[in-house]
Amino acid sequence: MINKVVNNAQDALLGVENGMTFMLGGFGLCGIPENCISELVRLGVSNLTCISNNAGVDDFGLGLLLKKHQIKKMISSYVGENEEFERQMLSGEMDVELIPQGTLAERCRATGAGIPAFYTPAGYGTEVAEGKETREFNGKMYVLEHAFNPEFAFVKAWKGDTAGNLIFKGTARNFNPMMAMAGKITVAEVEELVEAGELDPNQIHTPGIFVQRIFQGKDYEKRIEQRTVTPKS
Amino acid sequence: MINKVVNNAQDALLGVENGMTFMLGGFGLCGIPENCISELVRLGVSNLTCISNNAGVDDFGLGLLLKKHQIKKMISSYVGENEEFERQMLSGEMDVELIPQGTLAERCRATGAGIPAFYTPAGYGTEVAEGKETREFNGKMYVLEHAFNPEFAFVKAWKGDTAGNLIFKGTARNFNPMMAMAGKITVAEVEELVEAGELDPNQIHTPGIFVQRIFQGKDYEKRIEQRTVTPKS
Amino acid sequence: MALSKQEIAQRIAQELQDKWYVNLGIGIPTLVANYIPKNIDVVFQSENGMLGMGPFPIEGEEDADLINAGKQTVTILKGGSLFDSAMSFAMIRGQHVQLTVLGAMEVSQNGDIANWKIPGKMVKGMGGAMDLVASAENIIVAMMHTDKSGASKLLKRCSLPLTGVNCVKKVVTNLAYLEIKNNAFYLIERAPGVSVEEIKAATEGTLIVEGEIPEMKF
Amino acid sequence: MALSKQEIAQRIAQELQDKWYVNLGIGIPTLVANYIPKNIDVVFQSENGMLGMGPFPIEGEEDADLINAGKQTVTILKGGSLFDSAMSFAMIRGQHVQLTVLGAMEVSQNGDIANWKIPGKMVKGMGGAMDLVASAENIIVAMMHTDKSGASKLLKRCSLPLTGVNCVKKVVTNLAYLEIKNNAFYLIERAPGVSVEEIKAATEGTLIVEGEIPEMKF
Repeated sequence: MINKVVNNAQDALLGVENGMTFMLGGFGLCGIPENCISELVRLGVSNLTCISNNAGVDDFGLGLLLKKHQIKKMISSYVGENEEFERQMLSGEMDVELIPQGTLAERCRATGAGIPAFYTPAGYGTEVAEGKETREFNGKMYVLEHAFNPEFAFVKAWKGDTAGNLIFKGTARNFNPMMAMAGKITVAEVEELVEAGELDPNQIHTPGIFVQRIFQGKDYEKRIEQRTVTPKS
Repeated sequence: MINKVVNNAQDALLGVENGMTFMLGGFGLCGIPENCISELVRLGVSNLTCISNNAGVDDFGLGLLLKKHQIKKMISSYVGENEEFERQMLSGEMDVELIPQGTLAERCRATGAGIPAFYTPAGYGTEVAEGKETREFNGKMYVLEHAFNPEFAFVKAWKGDTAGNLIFKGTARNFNPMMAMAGKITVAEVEELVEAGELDPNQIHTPGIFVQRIFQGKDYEKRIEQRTVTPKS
Repeated sequence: MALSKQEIAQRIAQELQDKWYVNLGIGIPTLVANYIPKNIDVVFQSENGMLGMGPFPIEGEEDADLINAGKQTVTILKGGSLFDSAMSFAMIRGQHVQLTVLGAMEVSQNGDIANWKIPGKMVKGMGGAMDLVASAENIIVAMMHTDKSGASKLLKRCSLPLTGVNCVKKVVTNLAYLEIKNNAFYLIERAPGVSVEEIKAATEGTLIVEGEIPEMKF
Repeated sequence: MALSKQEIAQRIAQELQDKWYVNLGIGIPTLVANYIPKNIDVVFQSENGMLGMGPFPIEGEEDADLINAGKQTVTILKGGSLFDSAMSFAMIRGQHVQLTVLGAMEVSQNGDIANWKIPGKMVKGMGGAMDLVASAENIIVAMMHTDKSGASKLLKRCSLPLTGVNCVKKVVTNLAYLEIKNNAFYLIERAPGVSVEEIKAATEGTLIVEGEIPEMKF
């Protein structure tokens, strides 16, 4: 079986350059590629276009890249919870393209699946559809949306094997599987890296064919954004 | 949790009528809804349009419906291995629409996913694309393909729970998950029906939301079409 | 008296039907889960990838890998399932979710809704709202009838950038339960003690009042 | 002497490169798996939903739920994975599979291929072939150079309904290894003992012969 293992985040990000377009998995701070983000900060690459559902918080996740002004453009569905983001956006320092969450997910999948474009009802009649082709199917209006073209995709999985197969946990799955399909080079960081054959082939969420580089992540913080609990009774 | 269990195939197929359009899971004879097919034969409904990757063999799978002349039209990607099929097709008794396998899979998914149409490169320049819109994206030509509109989808899973969640086994998964998404009424027959909560929510292939009726199948033959083996050494 | 946010949620909960899959937005809609009528089974979908969303975890059992669309730690019920975002929006876009409840800044009498952007001021993004309103067959908006300055949020035309067009069918506010059809708001129920006149005064869009308007019952 | 089917497969196997994912069609292409060069890792994709397809199962261990695209019982190797048909063709369409090897009834000098239908006679269907040829960056056709009557299958234009257009780059027949470019078949290698003249005679399409044409080596 083809071995995709690299030593660490540094090796996994070889070839990353200024001005590139990246996809980064995660919803809020859940399932984000913490190690890859740290390495991007360390590398100091700039003028990046980042496709990610959210933009982190001020001092964690993509917020770390924002603080260092490494991001030229964000493509997201929701960017609240981040003051520095709002400041850079309103001041025009950073370009922001907001797109519906389902459209974002489907565009990521389309990218990986060789579908150049598809029709979706989301955003019809709104500014999201401005300048886009619209079309009626069965009496309902739809908007034509296109695939992306990212150089790298950075995803975070729970378990992975040396062949690049990935299993996600809980709602940390979110955008990671589609983004894994979409990267020209897909880098997967995992909480637990095992030998090929240790994962049940029937339970793999992302087949290894989509992953070019995989490494054992470290020091996961897995910060909780909104800790809501039921008091012990 | 919403309970989707019905007693048997008879109850599961309530509402099936002449002239309807069905999707039926399976690749070759692998992962076909044996119990549902038997019940369709027993009901004797006719003038059916069946969307299924293959058409069974002469005496098993969809071949059983063919033999009784219940099928008016087949929509498939590959229909070899079936003499009665070939006879009905060449004689004009049955209408056949052949479409590329990947297009078939994606059209099933689109149906369930609320995507009315998408572009695919498959079939461009061939008779499959005749009468269809074609379009260039990034220097390559694509064909516009549409969602289906089936009344029922019949799928076969390995395990299922009372909430309609499904897990498939091996390559018996094939078209079943997308077809499960696509049926106005989706009927799932399973080899093993368990209580809601017994399946790991992280390992479910088809979430129960897509399944309207589920039942414990019986008398599975699971016939092997091409038994190829390595002799014991 | 005008309804509290809890009471708005409670009134909306009466609309739930047995065997429905339901997506609840952030804010008042989230509270609807607290008032599910007895004897019906509904399943909550969270668009970040979960069916069968349960209550907040017992203190100390929070899992960073199990959150809802509001980024709150939650639990998953027996029979629930986890999936990716493409699958989640396949459910939504494919109309497998029977009801969407969400908040709004403005609703217009033709069913348009605005809830994601105030130009020059606030741009948090639409999240999944545009997919939800463009797809759902059944949308209930939960909102205050007026803004803090007293201006109506039920309008002839929305002034803010739209989230979706011709999609909202029902609105439950602190003052009333209204249905949208024929390019008008039809007053169906009043909040207890709130008069038709008060509702008229608070509604900029065309308000249709046919016959006696009953008070809500809880 | 003309190559046997096994030798055609063996020659094609020399084209495999380390770390490639490969889809093998039914017939001669399937045999390629028997000749993988030492010291390279390739993974076979079966479009019905498997990566890491292994050899036929030991007698008595056949599993009806584990077949390949030719409906044959197979095994899955360690590190393989199972998935649905939409995911499988996402891999193919998205060009994650580096090489497709398939059979053909006809190939033309502009890279068109026909392999799914003989009007009025045989219509088995295209299966996954149209997706494969429309998507793959690298397609090798494995075929006999002529049909049973001796008529060439390497043509100026295909006469049968097409499977794909301008897609085939390499052809390995029982007589030769050819590349398709500039609207012609370029002769690259001869089968051992087969002369350029014999190949010319068996090729209806434009055949380009540049310099000395070496014999294949095994």
